[in-house]
Amino acid sequence: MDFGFSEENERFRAEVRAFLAAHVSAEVVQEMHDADAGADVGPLTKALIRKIGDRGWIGMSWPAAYGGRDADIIDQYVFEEELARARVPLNLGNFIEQAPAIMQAGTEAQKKYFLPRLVRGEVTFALGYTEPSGGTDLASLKTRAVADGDGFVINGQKVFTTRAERSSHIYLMARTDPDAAKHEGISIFLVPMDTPGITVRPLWTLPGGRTNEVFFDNVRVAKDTLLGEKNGGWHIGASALNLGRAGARRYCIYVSPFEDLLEYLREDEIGQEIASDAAVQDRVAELYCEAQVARLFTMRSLSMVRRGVNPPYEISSEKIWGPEFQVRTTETASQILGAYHQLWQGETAPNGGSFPRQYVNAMVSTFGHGSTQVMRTAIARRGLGLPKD
Amino acid sequence: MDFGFSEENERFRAEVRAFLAAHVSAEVVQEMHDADAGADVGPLTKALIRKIGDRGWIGMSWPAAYGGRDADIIDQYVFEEELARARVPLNLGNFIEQAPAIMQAGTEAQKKYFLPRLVRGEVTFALGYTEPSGGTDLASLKTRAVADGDGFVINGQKVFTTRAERSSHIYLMARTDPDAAKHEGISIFLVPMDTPGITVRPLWTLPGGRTNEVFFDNVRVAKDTLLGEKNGGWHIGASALNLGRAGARRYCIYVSPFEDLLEYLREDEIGQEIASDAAVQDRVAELYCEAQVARLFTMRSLSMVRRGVNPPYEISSEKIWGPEFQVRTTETASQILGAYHQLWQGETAPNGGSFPRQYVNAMVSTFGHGSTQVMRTAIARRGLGLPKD
Amino acid sequence: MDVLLNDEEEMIRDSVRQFFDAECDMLRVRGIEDGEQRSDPELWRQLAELGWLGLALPAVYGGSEAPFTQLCLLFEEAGRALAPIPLHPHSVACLTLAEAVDRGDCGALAETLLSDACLGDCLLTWAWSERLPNIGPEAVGLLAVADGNGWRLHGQKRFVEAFELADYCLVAARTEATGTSDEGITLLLVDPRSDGVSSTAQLSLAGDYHSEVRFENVYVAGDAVVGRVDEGWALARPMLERAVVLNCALIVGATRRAAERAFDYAKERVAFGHPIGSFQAIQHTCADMITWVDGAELLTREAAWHIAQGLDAALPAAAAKAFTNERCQAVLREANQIHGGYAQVKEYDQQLWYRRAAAWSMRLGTSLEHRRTVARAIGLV
Amino acid sequence: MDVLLNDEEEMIRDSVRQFFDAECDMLRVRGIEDGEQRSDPELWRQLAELGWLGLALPAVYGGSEAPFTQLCLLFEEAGRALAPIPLHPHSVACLTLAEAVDRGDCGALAETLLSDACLGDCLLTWAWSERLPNIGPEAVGLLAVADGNGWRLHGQKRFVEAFELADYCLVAARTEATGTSDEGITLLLVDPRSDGVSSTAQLSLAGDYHSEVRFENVYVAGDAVVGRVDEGWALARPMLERAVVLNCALIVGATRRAAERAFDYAKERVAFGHPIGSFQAIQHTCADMITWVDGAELLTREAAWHIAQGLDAALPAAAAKAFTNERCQAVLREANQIHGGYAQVKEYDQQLWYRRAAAWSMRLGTSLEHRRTVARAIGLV
Repeated sequence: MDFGFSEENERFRAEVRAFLAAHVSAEVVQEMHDADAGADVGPLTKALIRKIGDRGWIGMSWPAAYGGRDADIIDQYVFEEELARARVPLNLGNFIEQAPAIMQAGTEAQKKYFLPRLVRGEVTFALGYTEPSGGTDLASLKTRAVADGDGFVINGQKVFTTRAERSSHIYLMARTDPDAAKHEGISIFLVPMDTPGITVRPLWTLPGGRTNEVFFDNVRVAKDTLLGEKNGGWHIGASALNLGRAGARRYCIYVSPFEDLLEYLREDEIGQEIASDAAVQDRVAELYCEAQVARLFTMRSLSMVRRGVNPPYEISSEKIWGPEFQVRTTETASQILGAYHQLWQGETAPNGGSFPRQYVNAMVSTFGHGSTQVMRTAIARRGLGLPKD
Repeated sequence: MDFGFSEENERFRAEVRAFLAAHVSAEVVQEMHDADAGADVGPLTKALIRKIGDRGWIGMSWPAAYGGRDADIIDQYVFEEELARARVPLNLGNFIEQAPAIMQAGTEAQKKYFLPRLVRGEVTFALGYTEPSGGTDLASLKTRAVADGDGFVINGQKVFTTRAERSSHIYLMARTDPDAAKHEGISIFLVPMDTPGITVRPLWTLPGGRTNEVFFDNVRVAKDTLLGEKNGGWHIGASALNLGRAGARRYCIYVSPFEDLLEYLREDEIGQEIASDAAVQDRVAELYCEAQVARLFTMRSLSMVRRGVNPPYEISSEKIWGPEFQVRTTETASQILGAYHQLWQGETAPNGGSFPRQYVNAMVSTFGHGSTQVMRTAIARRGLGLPKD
Repeated sequence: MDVLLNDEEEMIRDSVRQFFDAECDMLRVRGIEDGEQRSDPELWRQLAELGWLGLALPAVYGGSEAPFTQLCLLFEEAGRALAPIPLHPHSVACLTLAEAVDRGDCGALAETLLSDACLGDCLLTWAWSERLPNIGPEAVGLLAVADGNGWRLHGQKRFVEAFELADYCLVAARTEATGTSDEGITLLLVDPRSDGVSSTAQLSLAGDYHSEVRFENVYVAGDAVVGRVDEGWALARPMLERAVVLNCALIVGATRRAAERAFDYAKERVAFGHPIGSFQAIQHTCADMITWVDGAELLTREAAWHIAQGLDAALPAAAAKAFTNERCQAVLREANQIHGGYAQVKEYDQQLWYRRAAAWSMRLGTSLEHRRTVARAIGLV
Repeated sequence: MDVLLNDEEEMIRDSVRQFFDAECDMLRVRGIEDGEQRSDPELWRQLAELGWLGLALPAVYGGSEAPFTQLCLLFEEAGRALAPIPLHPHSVACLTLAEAVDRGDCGALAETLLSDACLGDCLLTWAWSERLPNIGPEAVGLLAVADGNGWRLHGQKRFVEAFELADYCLVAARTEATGTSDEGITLLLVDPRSDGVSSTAQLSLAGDYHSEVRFENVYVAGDAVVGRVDEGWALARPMLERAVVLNCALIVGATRRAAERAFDYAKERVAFGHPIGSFQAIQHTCADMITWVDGAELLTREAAWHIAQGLDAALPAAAAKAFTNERCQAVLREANQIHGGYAQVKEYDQQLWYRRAAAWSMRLGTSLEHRRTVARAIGLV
């Protein structure tokens, strides 16, 4: 067991820190916040992403053949942690979330096309899984892709398709065989968002961000948009989803409300006064311990992935513990900061109103990318071997 | 809404208090503790029960025709509360737990025989529900009662049959039609424990008390031991079980570890020092609030019963909240009292070692008389109308 | 002892609910949230006309003299309906004025205001907390320096509801520099438009506004005193208890509705071929939700009953608030979890209950502060 | 960074587990619990022969000089097996003696004891807490008054493990009357059979004994000092951290086994026509159980790694203990709930793990105390 970072990792950490200090301005961070709230991706953001891509820091742990750097996965963890510590709201994980699936199931042509572009941030995917009637029951999806001549025609609707308005492609799950068993008639398509027949409608969320509904109306796509085997999409999707849950970025999201709370209690004058209560200290210390577990679960998953093991249940544990910790933190914080915690705007609102935003935002982690219910069932069945009904 | 006790209730409370002060000695309490640990019921205990029975305080809220006093059910609540406050470990509820079922389903002869004797403490029932293979799935019971001549012959085994060794009768659920649907072939028998063929084997429990296995080997019983319709036993049992869960006694059990903790922190010298920590105060105050909810749930159930309503889910809520509060209290107490909390015997063990006993005892409430899982399902289905699978 | 509603209470609950069902749909709630107005004047007028604004006020001012328990039911329903009106601060101030008059410690201004308040012609609010979000006497630091028969106010208040809408604000000030104790506090009626008063309204999670109010050498005349000079705590303590219990009632009402919506959704929504409400995990969650909100409701009503009976309500009010804050947040959280992604979407209604009830649970003292009160009351401190 | 076990660690874990599987079944555990002996001398001898008693001790005394992380694995397995031997107090005392010798702050007695300890010929224990169950320096009040080259002890210790079995007990005393601070503490080796020492062994929930020890004018010679006079805290602090982490390892090992037994039971036990492990409520509970015990294990191992690396372990040790105490109790509770009534029955084995792991979680500082340490370390105090 080795809980430390190597000298190489620490050297890389210093390099990333120096880079972020030099290249991240308040302006570009504001641009990113604006983009999350529905604005177009700004020029500063694009330039920063390009610089990061140039250094090979997007998908850095991938094979060099696909534009990666063959880097230690721990370096990627370090990079993501530093990005979060610098409070850069840039989800580079999203850039490459689909990459493992493409590496695993794609044709040589698809790999050659997509992987280097993903790494450079030139191609970005929105995730086209969830449908209005489906929720966490992904496999019940109704969007249809019908073979037609040399390609397919797609009809249906997706929902909660975040970044659909600013992605170049959508990683689309659609039903290609309605007569097959639920999980067996599904395929995955890599569809350019500018294909005619795709309509994107915004859904505004509580913290102020944008997600979307995406409608497919006789969308005609070429055959080479199909990823992997026709009707074999479910199995590609499932494994990619599991890997997509690992990494430092999510853990950083889970613990960020705690870090905000701790900073406020340590550094703000009113916060310090509130923190002088031993009962407050006790509750915050409890959260601290729980935050360490979130971090350690991430480190455990990475240790396994690095050894070439696809964790049977550990990523699901991470995906229960972290989100529920995040929610618990915001609820506890609300009973420490009281009326300050509900100020959304205004000069007396701590951190410009970030506390209530963290509060309404925390829940997303508990159902996004697989609900905690689904995760618990996965742990019980895959991890502990408990029987199916 | 009226959360207070009437003048009549308060007058009765004073009467009970005076009675307990006059008639409960340390000796009789010790005798009861010994009986719980497997000794025979002692003479002082028997005398006290007789005195209580003479005053009409067992089953006091029943019709006078059956030996009751037609008293306000709130008086019964008051009586049970005072008994618990005086720390008399006498479960008079057990004496009459089966009475509602007998009142509801019994023949005139059965009512005339059993009810007055229950009220006087002359007849006592052990509860013959659970079987080794059954657990909370009561209806899967395998004990068989086969019609034979004018009566029945019973074969099978019960487990966790508390007080079997000192009860005059067992309130026995047995299968009378193995071909009927699971819930439809069950009958209830009121079987004298001295019937030949019944064997009682002790099972010793963690807190030091005794429960039993009861074996039925060709036990021949008369026809009039059958309660209600043959094969209709499940429905009698279910309703009696629900009513049997109401009352102050259970609530008093749920909150007793909290009251012990509070008393220790307020009155013991070391306890006071431990309680000077604001974080301890905060945790204990949290438990206080939760204890009030346990009390209020009991008051709500009683209010409904008193209005003639069989509560659709409220008694189940009481039976989740109370036991889980009880467990939470002991776990919290263990992190307040630390090493003192694990001293089972010895001069430095607070309260003669009652804290670890409360700790290992608390769990019983979460599965005895219907597990919290079964209760939650009952609330969801009966209370909220959520669909069955 | 019968903790259920009696016939009269049921009648009140039902008629208030019918009123809000008819007059206060979600379009109206969203209309205020998204529009320029911060309160619905039509709804306020209707409530006044139906006599609800005076429900627990003395008959002499046009009120119905109903016990506080019934007012509590009105608040549960107002919370359930998310009524976009400043019922809470107005009622807290009115009850305090009535109490002061009843004690013979109040002048003619209060009586006039009460009559107008019952008619809906005068809106009152109150101001207590300042730098810290506490509601104990230590929260009051605003200085009132004697000036002739009156006072000069110097300082600030925070978290004041409906300040800009109100005709008068009942302000707690220190007329004696006694630091943080409960002595030397005086309650004063201040006109928000007085010279030297300025305020900034800050948007809350609930979608309403909490004002920061600054007092710079603000003159208040002698007849503005409510209660006794320097002995304001005698009146403030019951005021705060009432405020806390009515706040709990709002939270409980809104949370119960949020839970019911989740139960309904669980019955309809199908996943994996079944309504999600048939899954054990969802069923058990729902069982916990109803248990928690019921618990909060019973604690709240018991505290209201203590107030109605004239008993000491410090302990039950603090217990109700400590529990309600946390458990109702838990109910809202689980209701969101059942709704999944839709709980996050603004155009979907669930968030309206969620945001408001959650924000209310952050007001009028944290659970930690109320547990301190509990600990004191049960002899731990 | 790789938080999983490496090959050497896996080998150690496996061979210890094999040893306990073969030599320490539940009959043996129950034999000690129900019999007269308070420890299994045969098991102790075997452990010594296999070199496990000296695993983390210097080679010069016959130890293997393994890092503390490996000792932690031994303790996880000892907890898993419920090994009825005083491994914990003995190891804590030995490590402290070794540390003192390494610092050059210890006499010949310690070196002799260490050699004997590795052979299993000398059993050591230690005594820290007194009136309060705390483990901070404030817990030490036992007076050591200078007498020639030695000291006279006056006072008491509580919660001492294996005191009556031990050859020597490492006792923390106040050689300077500095009240509750971390100055003026001295660690002394005391022979439990010295004049003036008396003790009462008190049965614990775990089925072992915690002694109350009284010192009445007990003479201790000058060469009994371990570490430096008045500066005992420098040695005691790492001693307490090691004690806490090894205690966590015991809890985690036993709790994981209790959980695994519950998972197995859930697969076999049938109710309502299905194995109960197929019910969503049970499955989700089991998912939480494994998550909690895994979390406790990772925190414990990370703290052990800090110690092995010579890094400051105050924060990770306190975090591990605060979490482990509470979450492992929760795992045990849920494991009981899955077993239902059988969890209560003495003749059924589940209770053996439950009682021990729960009792251990009540020792060496409450979660509240450890969270105070955490709060201090993260700059909240």
